[in-house]
Amino acid sequence: MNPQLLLAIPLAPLIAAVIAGLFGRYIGRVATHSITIAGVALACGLSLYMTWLSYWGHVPSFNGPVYTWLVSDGVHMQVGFLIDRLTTLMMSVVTFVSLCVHVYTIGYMRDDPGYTRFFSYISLFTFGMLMLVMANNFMQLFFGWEAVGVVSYLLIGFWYTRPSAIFANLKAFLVNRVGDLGFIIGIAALFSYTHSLSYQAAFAAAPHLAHQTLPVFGGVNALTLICICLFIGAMGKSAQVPLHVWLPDSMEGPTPISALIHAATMVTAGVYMVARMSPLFEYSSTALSFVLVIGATNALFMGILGVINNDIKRVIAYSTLSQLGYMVAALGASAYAAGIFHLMTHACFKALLFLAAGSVIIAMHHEQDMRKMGGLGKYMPITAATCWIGGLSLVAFPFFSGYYSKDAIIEAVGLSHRWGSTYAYWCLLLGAYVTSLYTFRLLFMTFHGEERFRNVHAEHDAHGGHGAHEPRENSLVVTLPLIALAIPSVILGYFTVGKVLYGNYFGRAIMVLPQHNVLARMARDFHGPFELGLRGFLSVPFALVVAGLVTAWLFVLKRPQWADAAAVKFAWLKRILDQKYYFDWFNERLLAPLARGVGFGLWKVGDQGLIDGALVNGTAKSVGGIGGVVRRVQSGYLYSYAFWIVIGLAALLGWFMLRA
Amino acid sequence: MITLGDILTLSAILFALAVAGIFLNRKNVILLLMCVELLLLAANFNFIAFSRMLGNLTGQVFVFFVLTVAAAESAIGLAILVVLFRERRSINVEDMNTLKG
Amino acid sequence: MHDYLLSLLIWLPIAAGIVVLLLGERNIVAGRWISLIATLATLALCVPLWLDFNTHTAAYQFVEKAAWIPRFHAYYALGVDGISMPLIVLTALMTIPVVIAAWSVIKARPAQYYASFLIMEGLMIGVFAATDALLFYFFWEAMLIPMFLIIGIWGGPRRVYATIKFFLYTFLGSVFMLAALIYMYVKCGSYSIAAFQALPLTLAEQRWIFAAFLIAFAVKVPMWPVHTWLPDAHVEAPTGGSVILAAIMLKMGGYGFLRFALPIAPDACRHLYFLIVVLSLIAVIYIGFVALVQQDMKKLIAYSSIAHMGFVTLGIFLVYAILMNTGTTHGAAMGMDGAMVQMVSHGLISGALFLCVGVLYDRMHTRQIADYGGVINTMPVFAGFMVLFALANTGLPGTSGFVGEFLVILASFRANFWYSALAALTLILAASYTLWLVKRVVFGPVGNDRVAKLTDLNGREFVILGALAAVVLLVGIWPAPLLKVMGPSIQHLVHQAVANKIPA
Amino acid sequence: MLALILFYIFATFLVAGAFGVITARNPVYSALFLVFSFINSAAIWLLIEAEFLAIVLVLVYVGAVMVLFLFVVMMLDINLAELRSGFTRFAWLGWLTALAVIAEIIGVVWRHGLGAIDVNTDFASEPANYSNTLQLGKVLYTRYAYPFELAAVLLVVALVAAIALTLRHRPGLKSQDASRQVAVRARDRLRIVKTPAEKRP
Amino acid sequence: MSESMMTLHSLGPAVPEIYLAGAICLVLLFEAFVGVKRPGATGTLALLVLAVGAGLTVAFADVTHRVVLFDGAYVADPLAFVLKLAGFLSVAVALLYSRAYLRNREILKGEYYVLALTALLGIFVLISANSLLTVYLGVELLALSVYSMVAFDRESGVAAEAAMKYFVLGALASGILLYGMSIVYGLTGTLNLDRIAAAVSAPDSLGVVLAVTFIVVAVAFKLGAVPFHMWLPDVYEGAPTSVTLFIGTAPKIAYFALVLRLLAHGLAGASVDWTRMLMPIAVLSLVVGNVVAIAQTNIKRMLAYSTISHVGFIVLGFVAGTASGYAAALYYTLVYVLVSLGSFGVVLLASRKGFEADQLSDYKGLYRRDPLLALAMAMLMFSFAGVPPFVGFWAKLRIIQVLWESSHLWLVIIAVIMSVVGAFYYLRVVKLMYFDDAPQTLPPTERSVGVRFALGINAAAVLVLGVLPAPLLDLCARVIH
Repeated sequence: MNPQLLLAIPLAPLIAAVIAGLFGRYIGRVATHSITIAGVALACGLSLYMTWLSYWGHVPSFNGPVYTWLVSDGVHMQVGFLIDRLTTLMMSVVTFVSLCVHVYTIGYMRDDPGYTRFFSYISLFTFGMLMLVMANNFMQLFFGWEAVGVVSYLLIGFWYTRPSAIFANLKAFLVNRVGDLGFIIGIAALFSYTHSLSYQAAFAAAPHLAHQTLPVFGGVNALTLICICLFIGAMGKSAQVPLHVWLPDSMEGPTPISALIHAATMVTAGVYMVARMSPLFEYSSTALSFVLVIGATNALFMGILGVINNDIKRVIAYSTLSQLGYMVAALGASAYAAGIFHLMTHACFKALLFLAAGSVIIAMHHEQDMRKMGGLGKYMPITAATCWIGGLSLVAFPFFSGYYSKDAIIEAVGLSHRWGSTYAYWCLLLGAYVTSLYTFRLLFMTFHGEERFRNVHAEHDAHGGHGAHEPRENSLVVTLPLIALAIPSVILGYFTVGKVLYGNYFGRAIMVLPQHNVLARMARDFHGPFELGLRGFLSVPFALVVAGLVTAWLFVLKRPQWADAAAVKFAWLKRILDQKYYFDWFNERLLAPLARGVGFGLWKVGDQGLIDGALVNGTAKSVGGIGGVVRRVQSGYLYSYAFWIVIGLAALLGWFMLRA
Repeated sequence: MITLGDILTLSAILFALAVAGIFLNRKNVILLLMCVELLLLAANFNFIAFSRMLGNLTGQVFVFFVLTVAAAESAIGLAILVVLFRERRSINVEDMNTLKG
Repeated sequence: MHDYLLSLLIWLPIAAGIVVLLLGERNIVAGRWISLIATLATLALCVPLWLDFNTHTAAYQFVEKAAWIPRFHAYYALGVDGISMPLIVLTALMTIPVVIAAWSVIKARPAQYYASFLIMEGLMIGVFAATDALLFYFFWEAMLIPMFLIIGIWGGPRRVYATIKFFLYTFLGSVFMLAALIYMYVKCGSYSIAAFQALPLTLAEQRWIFAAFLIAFAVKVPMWPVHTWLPDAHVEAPTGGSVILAAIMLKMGGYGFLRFALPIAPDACRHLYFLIVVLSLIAVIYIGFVALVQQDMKKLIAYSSIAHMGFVTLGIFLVYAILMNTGTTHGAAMGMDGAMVQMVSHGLISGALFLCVGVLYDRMHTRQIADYGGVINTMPVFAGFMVLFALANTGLPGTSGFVGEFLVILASFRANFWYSALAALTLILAASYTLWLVKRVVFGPVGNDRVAKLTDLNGREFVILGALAAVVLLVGIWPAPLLKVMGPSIQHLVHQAVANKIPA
Repeated sequence: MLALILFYIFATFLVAGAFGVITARNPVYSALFLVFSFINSAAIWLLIEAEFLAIVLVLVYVGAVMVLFLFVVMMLDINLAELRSGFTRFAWLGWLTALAVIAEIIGVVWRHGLGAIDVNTDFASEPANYSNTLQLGKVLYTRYAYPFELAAVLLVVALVAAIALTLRHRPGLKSQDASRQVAVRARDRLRIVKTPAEKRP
Repeated sequence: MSESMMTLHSLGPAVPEIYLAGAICLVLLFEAFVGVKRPGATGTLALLVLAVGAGLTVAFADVTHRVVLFDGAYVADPLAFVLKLAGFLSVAVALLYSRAYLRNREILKGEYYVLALTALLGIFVLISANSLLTVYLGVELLALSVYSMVAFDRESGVAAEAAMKYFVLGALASGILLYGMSIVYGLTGTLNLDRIAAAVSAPDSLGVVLAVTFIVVAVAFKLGAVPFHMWLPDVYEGAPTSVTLFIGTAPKIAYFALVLRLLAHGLAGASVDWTRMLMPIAVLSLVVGNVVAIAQTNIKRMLAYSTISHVGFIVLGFVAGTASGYAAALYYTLVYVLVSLGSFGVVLLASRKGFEADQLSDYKGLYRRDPLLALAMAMLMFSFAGVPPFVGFWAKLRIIQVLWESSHLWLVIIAVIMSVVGAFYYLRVVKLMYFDDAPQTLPPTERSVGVRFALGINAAAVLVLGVLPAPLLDLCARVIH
């Protein structure tokens, strides 16, 4: 493969971003979005081309350096690319969704003064994400990891005058940093054994590391420690409990980036990373169990929170948390391919859902509360249709993309014999019901039923006085991406499941030990996508989906008062859910004040009191004080002066006579 | 006969008395000048005694010069005393404590 | 020219400073331009220094030697190796923004202000270039005087307390070092640093010498618990003073450890490394927490400096920890590399941050965080720079701040899991205090009327911040040349650091 | 033996005199005690055959210095009543220190014998025709010419200093000018007036 | 008796003293006939005398080896040559600085100059003393002249008080010195220091210890070392500033010579004893001097305590008891004299008629009133503090070096800590001058060009000798064997 071509993929968005960022003000909006879209389109085209090639098996994997970042102590740290099927897949997903979002943004951000800045950021993000997925070493992985984190930080706080936005972006960055702490320790640990940052060296050392013991916590398995540390990084980025708290808040950012970053790409970086590290994780069942339990917990419990939320974006955000839980659980069950496959489908339908939600939000004049919507389907047919497609894909309705990936995960976890897999299986199963519940609730509340927005507009009239108008469908730049994403949301699973999931598509990019290979067992039962789709109608998860649909229909459309009654009856539960399991409460009311208190105490007591007060100024004061006392010996009286002389004489004499 | 030790003892007593006179006196500056004379006398005793014992004249010559110096010293001391008295109308040792600390 | 390159680097700014001083306040326009030209020329002189530097040897280069005090075998001996050369370039680089930043801001006695910085620049380069311990000490101490005056004359309301504290603190540290240097001179009859490094010393002697060096360099770095002069000095110093303090002066502590403590008293270092490691980790964590609650922007950055310098000392002394843990020195050079890069990078970043605070201070005359808010609304370009440098301060990959921390954390794991775990806490702490600062100052709605009236960067400010941003990014993206320059010297230093100097 | 007895007598007087100097409340008494001490010293010096110095001591001190002292005491109109009070409550400490110094010196002299010298040796008498004065005179202007000159400068210093410090030209002061007195001529002062004799009545 | 056979030619090395004695008479006469009518003329003559004296010294007294004259009572050697030149120079500078001050206080009298010259003669006698007798006469000549100078301002009560204290205590010290000398004489039978050096070799003899103790106490008193220092602050504060300047400078040279000739040369055999005695004295001086100086508000008094601390350093050089140590002490002394000249010179120049600039607060904002004066003072203060690039640094360096050479770890530590304590009050002066605002009421400083020029050179010398210390260091090491 031509390395220059490879280099063009990340550089095109980077250059576009730099141009947009530095000169956006001067070259104007059209030029800015043209350049950035061109950059991303180029990257997307090349990525898809390479995916096409690799899909048909023509491309050998590429692994080589671009330049030497630094050499220290004989260790060459290089910036380089590793291109294999996993990478090309990820690149395609990233650039494709990014391209859609770029186009969509033209419409969504039309009236925003930060238009060019936004394009610069998302192009920069695309660059960072590409660097992340294309990395062939941990340094570059970490670079991409942090780069996307920073752009996410900037984008969440895009509307910087909103206090909630700048609170959310700080929170996102800090929580991610907690994960990064683990991540970097994991990298350091790995490095300390392999003296190299390259994936190759790490993978080669994995079997050996599995027998090493690290003298920490009374001796732990080195590889387990490394894997758990790396996974902590993934927990931060992929918003796994308890580091998930930032993701719902990140909805403060503009909707396109919710689609791009907080649904389709960045948050899945953790999943990608674990899959990429499969040669390591495979040798540590403990770590995989950890991954499994965390993922499953996320899948269920974060989904539940989606049920009670009324903010359209937050519901989707909790859905994302839940779906990320599915992916992670798949990884924990050694079904890496399933995780990645779900990542891919999820990227399409979740981006679609977000963009659709964004479309709704535009139509609602930046109103996000679903309680103020309803019946919009009539006015926004394309949005409604695509949103339904996304929703069905999300709930894993058979033949939709989501079905192929999500059911595979549930099945894989069910087949796994890993510690914690039973718990995980039940979580995921219940998660299917919950998913269905909140998804249909969202669809019903938004597009069907009473047209509650009219009340809102009435209020507006009362206040603002401008005429009532009905929401209407958005322009082509908005709907086109919706359509573009809706297509794969429907068909992508059907056409690729055989190859990607059961066809050992990833080859050596993902390594699974034979004894863990649940997908291989499932592959034996695989007889083509159509058969698989039909089988779906008979499966337990499908029953749960239908149950969820019915529940949602009942509570939203048929008997809305039931919802209020349930809220009263299960007040304690609602309270817990309203408080999001008290994670935020713990962080904001306990942890942050504690940190500030510690800082304040160390500053006032340690620095100012002890070191400065007692030691530094204390010494100065006491020297001055001694001086003040000693000077009183100098009484001014001649006889005392003479007396001191004689005392000195007598003392010297006495001292020497006693010595003799 | 008179021994060297006798004289040295005598001079030691004189020396100590002179010194004690300086720091025991709290009132009179003139007395301090007199004590200085006693002090020099004590040293002179030593010189003469050693000179005689060693049989060389050097010590006595030294005493000769000491006497000269002592005279000059008294003159200057008294002159300072006069200046002091003119300014302060007092030669009280305890009044001389504006400079201290 | 190469024969006198280092001398030129030292004396050119000093001479320019004297000229500016003599021209006086009345000819300040000429004085300003002379200052700028002199600093630029000094940086220009660094170009051949960098380009013609042989990166394959640990030996001193651009060596100069002339008799100074023949009777005591003290020489005017200059030379650079991979450790000192980058720091000289950093010094030459960071003085330029100081001069430009003062352009129209310093109203009181500007000629003296420029002269102080020019003279100090020469002295600081002298510190790094000296290969004779006495000459080193000469520059080292002489440097205090201009800084004392800078803080005292152009400083804030509590400048007198701050500057006297600064002077006495550092003076206390230095005199012990002087005593140690003289002791070694008495032992070996020469003030050459190389001779000191070759001098066999018993463990007891080494302990004493190490203690003396520790006091001197720990104060300068500064390490916990002798750091309290720094926040005061920074807060009260004028912008330029803060920049130079943070960017260059703190580096001298680290440089001292590398040049003196390790090669001269390696056995003592080996026995006492744990102390340094603990102090460094305390600096990273304790100071991180303290920085979190600061109300004053400069104080916050000052505390952040202390925390970052904790990485420097940690990286330097990792060699012994690694030796203890693994029995080899494999990975030790990486710690030192990290420490060096961290020094350079911190010089750039903290200098830039202080310049940013200076930009705000010049407009609003307050450094209290609470007085700001939403600066981005009125100063978008400035906000961009501020955010960039803040992110660099948090060790973001792609900026220079990442490189050093990354290397040190990598190396520290070889020594001990806990070292790296605790050190890596800086990822969270640095991000917390820096970005919280950014949140309160830069983001948000316009805080008050005065913020609403702010004007964005002018051309001069833009140029200096832009140039620094470029360097910060360049070092972050491609640090290889820097590491290449240091490589052989660091390797050599590792050998020296683990050598046994106790006479048989 | 006689000499020894005399020595003890004079020594006792001397110490008593010295004690008197420092304890007397009236400075005039102190000065007289000092004179007494000097005379006793001179006697002791005679006993150990340092005749010239003994005479010089009496001449210089008793004759000149002490007179100067008394002169100043009298001249400065000192309020004697103010000077009456004696030592303070820390006097015992002073005495103790003085005793310690004596004890230390005497300890060295007697117990350790000043090193190489035997302090118990007595003074050998000089031959009968020995002239202490002559011998001193011989060396004073030859071997000790340099110190002698210095002593002269010293006296000049005393002279200059005394004048510079104490001489005052007070404008309102009526003082004698000796040179003018000497230079006066009878003609200027004495006018002979011729008066015509009166006739006897 | 070949030594006493003298010809005019052989008196060459003694020219400074002979010349000075004659010049004193000349100045006296000049004052009597001319000076009375033209105040200040005598001062000019005195400066001329000093200049000519320096020239004659260079011409005649520059000996390459040790020459002994006057029956062994007088020694001329390179050290003496250097010290005498320094004496001429420092007295000349001191008199130059004092002029305006004396005129403002109406004590610009010829006697002042005569006394200064006799003091200088005393200094020379001490420098060249090779016998206990000449030592004693030198001490007295110097002391008596200085006592009178302190009391010279007859209108000043404090000056008289200071003079009286100085006189009584000085006489006490002379008595103690004399007592010690008498015992030395008794033990060795000679006054000649060369012969004493040959005779005193048993360090543990208690007789020697007795003598040494007395001499050490007297010497410590003269230097102003703790606890025999108490006269010093009072005298520095009470004396007219011009006299403070005088006694703060040239006599230190003489007292250095005193210690060197008497202890280091004459009593070299007992160096074990006296070094041990000097040790606590030095330490106490360092501590008391520096610590008490912090508490002062009067700059003259502060500089007095600073002097005490510097004396501590000088004594530390002697504690080492080696030639290198003496050379270090010599260097320190010369540097101290140079810096003292300048700093008291600034005090003199800042004083005006009716205004003694002797309070520290009088220096507030001096920078604004007189930048050059402030700059000079700052340089001098930094030099006192021992901060490079000023010459004071090298002085401290040399002392620490000789302490290491004689393995005095704890003395090094104390010296080092105390120099930091000392830096504080020197910095305070700089702080007052540069960082504080000037009160409006202070009068302008002395603007006489010549004096300012001299002060400028003085301050510049502090810097130049600091940057290029080799010549002076070398000289000091060379003249002491």
